[in-house]
Amino acid sequence: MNSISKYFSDLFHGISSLWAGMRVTGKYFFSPGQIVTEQYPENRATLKMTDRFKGEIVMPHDENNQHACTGCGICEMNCPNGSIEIITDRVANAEGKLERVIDKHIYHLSMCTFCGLCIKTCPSNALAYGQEFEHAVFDRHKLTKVLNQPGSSLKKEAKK
Amino acid sequence: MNTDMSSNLYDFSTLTGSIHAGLSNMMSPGWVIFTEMVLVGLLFLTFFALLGLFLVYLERKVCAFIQNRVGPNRVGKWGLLQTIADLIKLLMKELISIRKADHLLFNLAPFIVIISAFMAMAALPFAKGLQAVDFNIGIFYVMAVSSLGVVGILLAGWSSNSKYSLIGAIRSGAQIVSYELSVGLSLLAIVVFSGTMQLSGIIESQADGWWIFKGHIPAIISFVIFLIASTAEINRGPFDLAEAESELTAGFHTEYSGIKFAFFFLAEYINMFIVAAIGATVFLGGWMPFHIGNWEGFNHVMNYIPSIVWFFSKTFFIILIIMWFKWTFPRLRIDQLLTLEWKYLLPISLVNIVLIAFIVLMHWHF
Amino acid sequence: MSEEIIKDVIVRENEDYIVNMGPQHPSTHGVLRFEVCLKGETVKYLIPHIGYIHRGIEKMCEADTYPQIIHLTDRMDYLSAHINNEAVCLCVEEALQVEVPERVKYIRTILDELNRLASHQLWWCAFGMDLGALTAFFYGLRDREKILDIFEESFGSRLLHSFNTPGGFMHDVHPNFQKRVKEFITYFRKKLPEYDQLLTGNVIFKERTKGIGYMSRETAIAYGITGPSGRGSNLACDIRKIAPYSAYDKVQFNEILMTEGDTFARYQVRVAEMWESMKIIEQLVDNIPEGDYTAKMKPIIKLPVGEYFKRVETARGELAVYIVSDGNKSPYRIKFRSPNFSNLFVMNELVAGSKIADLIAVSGSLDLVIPDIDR
Amino acid sequence: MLNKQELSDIILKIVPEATFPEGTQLTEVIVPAEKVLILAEELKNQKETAFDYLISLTAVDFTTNMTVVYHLDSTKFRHMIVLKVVLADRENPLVDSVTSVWTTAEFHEREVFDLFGIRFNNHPNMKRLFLEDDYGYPLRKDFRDEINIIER
Repeated sequence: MNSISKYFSDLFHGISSLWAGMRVTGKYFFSPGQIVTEQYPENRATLKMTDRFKGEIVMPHDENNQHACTGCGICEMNCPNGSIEIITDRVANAEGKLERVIDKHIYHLSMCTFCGLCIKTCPSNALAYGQEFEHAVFDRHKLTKVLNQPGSSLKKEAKK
Repeated sequence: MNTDMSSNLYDFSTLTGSIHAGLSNMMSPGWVIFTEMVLVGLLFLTFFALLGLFLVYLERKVCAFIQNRVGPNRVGKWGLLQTIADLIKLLMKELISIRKADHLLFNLAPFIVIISAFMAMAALPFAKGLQAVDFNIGIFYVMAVSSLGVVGILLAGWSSNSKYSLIGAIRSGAQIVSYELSVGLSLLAIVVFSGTMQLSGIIESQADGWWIFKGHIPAIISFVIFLIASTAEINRGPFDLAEAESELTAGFHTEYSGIKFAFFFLAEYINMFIVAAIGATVFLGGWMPFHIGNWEGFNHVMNYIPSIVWFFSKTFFIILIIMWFKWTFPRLRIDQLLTLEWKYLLPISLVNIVLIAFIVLMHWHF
Repeated sequence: MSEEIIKDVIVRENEDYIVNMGPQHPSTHGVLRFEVCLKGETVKYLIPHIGYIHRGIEKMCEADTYPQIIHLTDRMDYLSAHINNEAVCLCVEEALQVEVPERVKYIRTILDELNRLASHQLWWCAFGMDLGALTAFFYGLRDREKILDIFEESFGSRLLHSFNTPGGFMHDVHPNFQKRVKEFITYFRKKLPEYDQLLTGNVIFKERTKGIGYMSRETAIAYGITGPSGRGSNLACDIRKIAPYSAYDKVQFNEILMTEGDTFARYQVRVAEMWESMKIIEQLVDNIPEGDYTAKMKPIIKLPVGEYFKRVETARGELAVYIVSDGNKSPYRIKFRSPNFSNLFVMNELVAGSKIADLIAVSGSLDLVIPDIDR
Repeated sequence: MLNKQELSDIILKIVPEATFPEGTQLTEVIVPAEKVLILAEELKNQKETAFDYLISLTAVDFTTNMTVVYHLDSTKFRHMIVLKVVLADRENPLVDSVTSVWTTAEFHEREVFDLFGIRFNNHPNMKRLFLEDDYGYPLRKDFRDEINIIER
């Protein structure tokens, strides 16, 4: 007798537990609430990444096409993957003294792991994160970028 | 029997009768039968393809809503053309031939699966007077034919020369052999009630109320058993052990690609439709409108809804329930699956049959 | 036991039905291969094969400075990236005897627990998917997304945020951090009971997990099982209790212990740990002290000659960092004792004699992360 | 929970040759290679030590010697000890396997063999774990791989 009552109570508990699960899914079927799916290419216009988003590494330039990079090479030294290469040049300044200026700040996006050490260790705060994240290209050489814009120069106040 | 005028309002037999008369005028009786067979075949093929595509779309949308997603929404309005795009993609894909596979059986298996699904459709009454063949053993025929599909699944698993496929096929065999019993017994319950195996006869017997309401609790029990067992028979979640993508990658159709895979995929959904249609016909009155005893006014109003609408709304109701199962429950293990059948469903349905026979003998049903 | 395996490897009987599960299999959660010998549906024995994504992180670390190591540890157990980072930082800080600010300790603890929550959520949904409950997968991911959003706002990345650095953090957390964490906790307290309704109570789920993959306490100790998998076998192995680090000594929480030792017990431990994590976060989030986000560190970190050892509790068990320093700016030898490495090899013990479906359930309940095994 | 003095007393009773370096973070003991299995068994089985949990087993290449390092913990007392075995023969280092004491050692030892080439006596399955059979032993300090490793 006991085993028969156990048989039926098992059956009843089983069905009620199944019904509990079906209630949850049924609830979402009729009132899904917030749909979390991002409608990605359509919402491009409104999609705003947070300001700390690590999309890529950029060198901010001001309106006079000037940046803060002195070409000291600390970022190159700190990069664990060798994704930064710095080519410097020596140019005579106003007083006629030879001075180190940056020629090319080469950044290999394909090798970067976004550890953030270059940005943290930069003594003149010349680097920053960019919010751009659509980096897909057909040729990986396109992922090698030159961060300083052509014809740019060092900011005056950064030179101490 | 309710012989209200309005119940003949949407009778398809007038349409089919006039086609038959028109053809008879033009050609000899032999050719008439041949032409009608070709016509019906073409009609079913079209319906088959469209239905399969729509059911795939429906499943994707239903599961998306259950899972807080939007589902397909890129191709066409609300993604309606998504499955057509998928079909075109599957048609264009390469048919990979496997070394050391049994090529004849490998290529034959998808056809067996899809033909068995196709054949079962012949006996389904879609609306009043819209039924290809009205066998006097309609239920028996549908059950027999729809379980032929397992032969295709076994062949597919065995001939693929893949270990996952073989395990999937063996699972599927064990599963269908055992669940066939429960499906049969639960349908037998209504056969006992109505006294006929002819599908049209079963529908006619529900003119004053569906069996699920007329048959007291035993009818409801056999409806529930039918739902569970038929879900298992068509290899759908939570009984999708033959495919079990987290265990056997894709089970019996692991090695299939392109349109051959699409055949398996389509057959799964068509089988779901067939099972739901049988359930709707036997338990929920098929195309018979919702009638309550002798409430003449109410019954009259219900008769104005076309019979084909009744049939499809009931069928899709059952399909939605089956989908709801799939997207809620975890999968069973093979031994638990067999335990459920042999320890729970089979004894219950046997006792149920005895109860129903008793009810019928005492004339307790309405 | 292991001798039996070898015998089987060498003398394979003819009727042995060997199935290679993986390296590309939906349920091995990565490039892991199980060589499974079947007899019908029953598993006779199982041999795990690893090394498909062995990247030699320990070798790479020998050429890197200490701050540079941090971003490699992210990539071991990517689901508890922050805790891995913290392990190296704590080891370096202990070696240098640097006292980090209270603010750093509090935030580290909160982030640890958020990371643990996110990891357990992902485990929960993947476990549901292993057992065939696909809807569970999306519910878990939906809630995990909220944590990742908090991470993204503060650190700029969602999964591998190399946010820790020896001495503290790269930068301060976002001003919204406290508010958003509190919002998340109230949100998730409502959603977690749904998890129970959908899976925990479900009769099919219970049948699939109860009594499956039994691991005794002795087996757990012998195989070095740690984390929730060990606690499911009544092994008190929570490093947060044994050797509290960061702010764990300032909070009240329970170490969840289950005596059953089966798959369901491991499941229950993890679900209960989600509640405990929320409790810890709630105790800390309102009391984050103001202050510096990093201790004063030298620009080039050189560890004194010696050997240093530090254990932390990741979402999967005990992660130990063992650094041998020769006084240079990079470690002479660094060893990561990863929890999954030990947890993996108990698989054969747990599944021999059970069904294929149980194999999937057990490997899901151990919560394996393959990059952590291979390193 | 035993302190360093008590531990060293117990260990010296088992292995009189054991030495205890000073000024280490954890209690350390250096034993000769042939005594490690005996010591391991005793440390695990003695009631007052009960080191039943092997946290990690690893090795360090000190260029002059190979050192196998065992980190032990007790699930009962939660005291820790570091066991060290110095192997002077760098070319063919050999040490007794402790698999019979802690099952988890089987796989840690295979890892050490894979990365350092240290062989373990009586190990049930001394095969490489991650790497190919003909690959070198990468964590040895004299390992060079011109193709895959770029020196900075």
